[in-house]
Amino acid sequence: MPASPQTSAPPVRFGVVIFPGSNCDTDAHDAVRTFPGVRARYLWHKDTELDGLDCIILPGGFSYGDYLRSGAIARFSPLMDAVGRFAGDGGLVLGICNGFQVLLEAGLLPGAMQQNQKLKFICRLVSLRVENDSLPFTRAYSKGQVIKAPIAHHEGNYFIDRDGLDELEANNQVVLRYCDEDGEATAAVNPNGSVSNIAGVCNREGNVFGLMPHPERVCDALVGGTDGRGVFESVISRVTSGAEL
Amino acid sequence: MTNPTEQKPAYELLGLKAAEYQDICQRLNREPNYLELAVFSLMWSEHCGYKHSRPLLSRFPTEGEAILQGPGENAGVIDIGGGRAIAMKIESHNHPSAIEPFEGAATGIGGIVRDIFAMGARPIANLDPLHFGSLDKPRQRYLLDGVVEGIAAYGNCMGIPTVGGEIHFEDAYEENCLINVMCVGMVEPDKILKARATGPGNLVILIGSSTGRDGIGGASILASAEFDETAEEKRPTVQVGNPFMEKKLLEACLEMRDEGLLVALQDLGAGGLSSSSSEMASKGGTGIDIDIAMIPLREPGMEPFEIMISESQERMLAVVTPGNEAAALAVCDKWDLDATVVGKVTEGDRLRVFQGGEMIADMPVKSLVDEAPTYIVEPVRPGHQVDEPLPEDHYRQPDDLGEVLTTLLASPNICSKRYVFEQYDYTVQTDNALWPGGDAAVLRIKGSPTGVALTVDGNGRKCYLDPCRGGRTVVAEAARNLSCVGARPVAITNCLNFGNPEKGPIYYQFQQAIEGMSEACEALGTPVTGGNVSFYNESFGQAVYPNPVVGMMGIIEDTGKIMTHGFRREGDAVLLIGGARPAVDGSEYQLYIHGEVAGRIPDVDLEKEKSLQALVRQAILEEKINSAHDVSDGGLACCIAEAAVAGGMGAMIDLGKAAFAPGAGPALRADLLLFGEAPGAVMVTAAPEQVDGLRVAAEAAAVPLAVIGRVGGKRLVFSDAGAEVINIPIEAAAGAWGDALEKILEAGV
Amino acid sequence: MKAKVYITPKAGILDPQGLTIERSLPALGFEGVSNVRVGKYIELELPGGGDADAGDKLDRMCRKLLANPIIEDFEYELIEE
Amino acid sequence: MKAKVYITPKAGILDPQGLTIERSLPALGFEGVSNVRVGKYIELELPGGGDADAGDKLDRMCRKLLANPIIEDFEYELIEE
Ligand SMILES: Nc1ncnc2c1ncn2[C@@H]1O[C@H](COP(=O)(O)OP(=O)(O)O)[C@@H](O)[C@H]1O
Ligand SMILES: [Mg+2]
Repeated sequence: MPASPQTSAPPVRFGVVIFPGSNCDTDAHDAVRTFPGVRARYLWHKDTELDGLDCIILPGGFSYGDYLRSGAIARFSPLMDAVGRFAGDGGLVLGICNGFQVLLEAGLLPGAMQQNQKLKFICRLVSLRVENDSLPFTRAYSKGQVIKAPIAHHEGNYFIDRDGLDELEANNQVVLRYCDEDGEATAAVNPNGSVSNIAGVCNREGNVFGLMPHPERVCDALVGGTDGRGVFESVISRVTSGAEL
Repeated sequence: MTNPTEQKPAYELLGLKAAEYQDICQRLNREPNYLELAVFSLMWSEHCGYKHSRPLLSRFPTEGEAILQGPGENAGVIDIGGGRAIAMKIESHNHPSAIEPFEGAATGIGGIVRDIFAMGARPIANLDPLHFGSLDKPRQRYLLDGVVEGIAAYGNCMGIPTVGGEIHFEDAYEENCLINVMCVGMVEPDKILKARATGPGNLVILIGSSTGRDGIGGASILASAEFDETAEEKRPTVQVGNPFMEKKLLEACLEMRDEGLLVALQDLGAGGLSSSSSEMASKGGTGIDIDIAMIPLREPGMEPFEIMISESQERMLAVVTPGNEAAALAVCDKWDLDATVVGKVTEGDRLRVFQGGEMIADMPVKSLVDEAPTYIVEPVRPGHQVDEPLPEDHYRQPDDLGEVLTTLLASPNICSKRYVFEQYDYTVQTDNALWPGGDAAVLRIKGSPTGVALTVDGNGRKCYLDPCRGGRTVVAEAARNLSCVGARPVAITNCLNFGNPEKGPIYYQFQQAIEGMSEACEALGTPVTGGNVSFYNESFGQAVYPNPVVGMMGIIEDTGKIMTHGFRREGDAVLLIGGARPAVDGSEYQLYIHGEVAGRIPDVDLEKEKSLQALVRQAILEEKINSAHDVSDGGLACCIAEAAVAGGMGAMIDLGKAAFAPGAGPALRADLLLFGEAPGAVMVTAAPEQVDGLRVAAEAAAVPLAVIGRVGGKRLVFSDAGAEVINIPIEAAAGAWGDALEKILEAGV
Repeated sequence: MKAKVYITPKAGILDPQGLTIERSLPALGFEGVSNVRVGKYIELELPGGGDADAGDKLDRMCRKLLANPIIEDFEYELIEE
Repeated sequence: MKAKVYITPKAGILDPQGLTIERSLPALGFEGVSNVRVGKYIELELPGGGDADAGDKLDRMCRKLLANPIIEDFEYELIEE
């Protein structure tokens, strides 16, 4: 029963996590606050209190310097235990870039990340095809739609074995694929060597979503575009409408 | 056989002259012990003491109403209105990068970033002007890859966007690459921090990494006879950067600033603890006591002098009042940083070093910091420098000018630098409104219509041919780049990269470049807010080109009106505004096609330059033009080709209409019109109905303006005297320009 | 007690670092090198004493932190001093 | 012929990875671990035959490409099959 958000509607509450080394925390925080009716607060990696939050964002950056493997140390923080429980209870968890890597290391999403095939950091505006438009994070898009967002990572080469990939496909868990302007997911436009051009995946239940591109960096036409707004719009409308998955 | 160095006195091995040693003895009223001598030698080194540059640097104009902090602190600070200020500084890491490119460049970023947050500013952008030897040499490719990866690794991890820079390849830099890095930060004027250790009794806290034997004094100390037996194990180690540590250090320092816990803050850079503590005391008009027994060490058995001059990275020195140390240490602890009270501010003017209870050094702060001897060298004009430009028919005109154009577009100095800038995160912090590839970067300020435009420019080859004109040219070009995006140039920082200043010709170049830069800064109203000097960039007696690199900041009043360089509309008129008669001397065309660097570069007319830039900015503000691009390396043809490739549209250009220096001399040959270089020209495009208005404005400003062609089609066509001299599809230009660098680097391993 | 840990990319996993090294070797005059695999080598010091469960502890450390079992294998050695 | 190469940060050179891992271990329940140093472990296959200079070749390969001798030490092993 979709309902339009009223001025009296309770605010949608985002929590933005700060690990030592996070560096897109303010970007994510500022981006969600450009939407009306949103409250956002920062969560320190030692916090365990997530009450009242509707969506937790694990932002980009280099948690613990990305030493050992990206996300490997951050996933042990007290907060991540709480995030695991939050997700288990159906809470919305969005991992962007380093946040995606942390979710993989924590086992909240399937697969693992390797270094980009060319072993170099890549910062570039890429085209992405929306593969699943029924998630709490993608309802504002339509299936097959091509959106643009920047990537900025050294380890975004997503790996999952054959069986795992089949399972992802069968459950509609591949959410975004790198593609060309016309929506073709060709090898030529795969920036990092990801299996099957995968740029973002969700868990089986659809309430945990990780992606390498940065939607929070394309929420304003002045600095790169507005194609990322849909991710946050989707979350907001999902929360305010109270719709079940 | 005895080692001849064993006969030399310690001071000489530490790089001090006999007279300087006498001077030190006099200031101390006794002979210094080894620790004191090591500290003096470091503070009186060229790098810390500015022995050959200080007298000349005072020529720079440094005053301006927006300047909140000029040279003398860790970075300059400029008020940009709306309760905000910009801190900026540029520094070189040339020598370390030549030894270990990745770590050298990475720690260069680390160092300059610390200078910015030492001012209490949050870093918002990095820029990196780089100069290497020619890329056909495997070592140069190795250096480029290492340096770029090092900058990327450090800057990206810190979450600071690298928004600009420049990369230049030429044989003069083969033995000495120039790795300069600039950092820009934002701070509210009332939160600016200074490095003044005031208030005797206040505590000195060392924060961050433990202290190891990194970069200790270099070879001069190692050669000392006293250390011969253990020289191997004391070999200065390459400094390795830890950007994660620095990120925590940044956050902790800004948090302490916000909580009002800091009396003063200073980074540890060159000269380590010696330099940071004595500079803080000198600025505060106080003394400082340091207890080295309190300092966390990374290695066992470190000598006191090693601890005092270690250049271990990622360390800061903070001064707090005695009641505040617990709160300050708690902030550090929150960020999982080691922090230790290592000393206190004292009455008087001494830097005293203790080891537990015992005083092991006692030196006057002023002598260390402000009284390093200065030297003036007799300037000698270098033999290669000439007064006359080459005759305009000195080189034969190539038959196929289209091929010249594609060759130049694919040359490493002109081609797209995408291969490099895509390794840098330029979108983090979500303020970058003009991504790399244009004339300047523009950062919006959230919640305000204002934007900050940034550029770096250096042109060693032109300075080599004429350092004074070159100095003027480089400042004017930086300003022109800012004006082309619609920004008003406000202030500069600079990095002066030169050879050995003890040589007359190098000293001459240094002096002349400063003169030229100063004149341009005065004319254009962009005072110098600080900078860095890098001397001794030479090997086997061969110096790099004299290369002053300018980092300039400008203000855009309305980020809704940022101008870009790509063609935007079919049918637009192509206009050339300003400009002097283009010359082959010192151009990319001369070097790349004719294989020479010779002649004399044309001068900048600073008054005209000022009018030209005001005119362009006004046209942008009034929304009369659709694109603007500075005419620089590669001349008019490359300028137009870049605009065509960026916009995906061709153009038809009539070279005969180019109003370069009207009436001055006979008609120019097509190759010089196309590829010759002269400062002071901007190419803009505008709707045909805007042309008359622009013409009137140009006449009023006494700036030449000519309509030279029209945007449209899918080809680049240049004609001269009715005949086509170039006609190529824009894909040919795009193909040549687009991934030339990638091809060169991926071809050879 | 000293420990050495060897971490290698799992068989069947594409190793971008190994591949890049393999491709650049011929240009440096090293022909015919194959199967280059790049992993990690970690040295560390375990607290002395309870030797019995040192191996156990190290094993858990590898599984939980040092290696990612989805893409990596590991081996270790314990060295008595 | 198979080769194993062990690359470690030179003594005295800062090892930010090792440092960071060491500092975070206690929070993960591993107390008392010290001296963590992180390096690389490389396996490769050398072309068979000329055993005599295989070691030599590997040594040069390490110096030129696999390790960075300015900040890293290396050791290797050759394994006959
Ligand atoms: N080329 C220059 N132009 C103007 N000021 C300069 C220049 N070189 C150095 N300075 C000033 O001299 C002071 C000392 O510089 P430096 O020792 O490099 O500072 P730091 O140790 O903080 O990097 C600084 O305030 C710097 O801005
Ligand atoms: Mg400083």
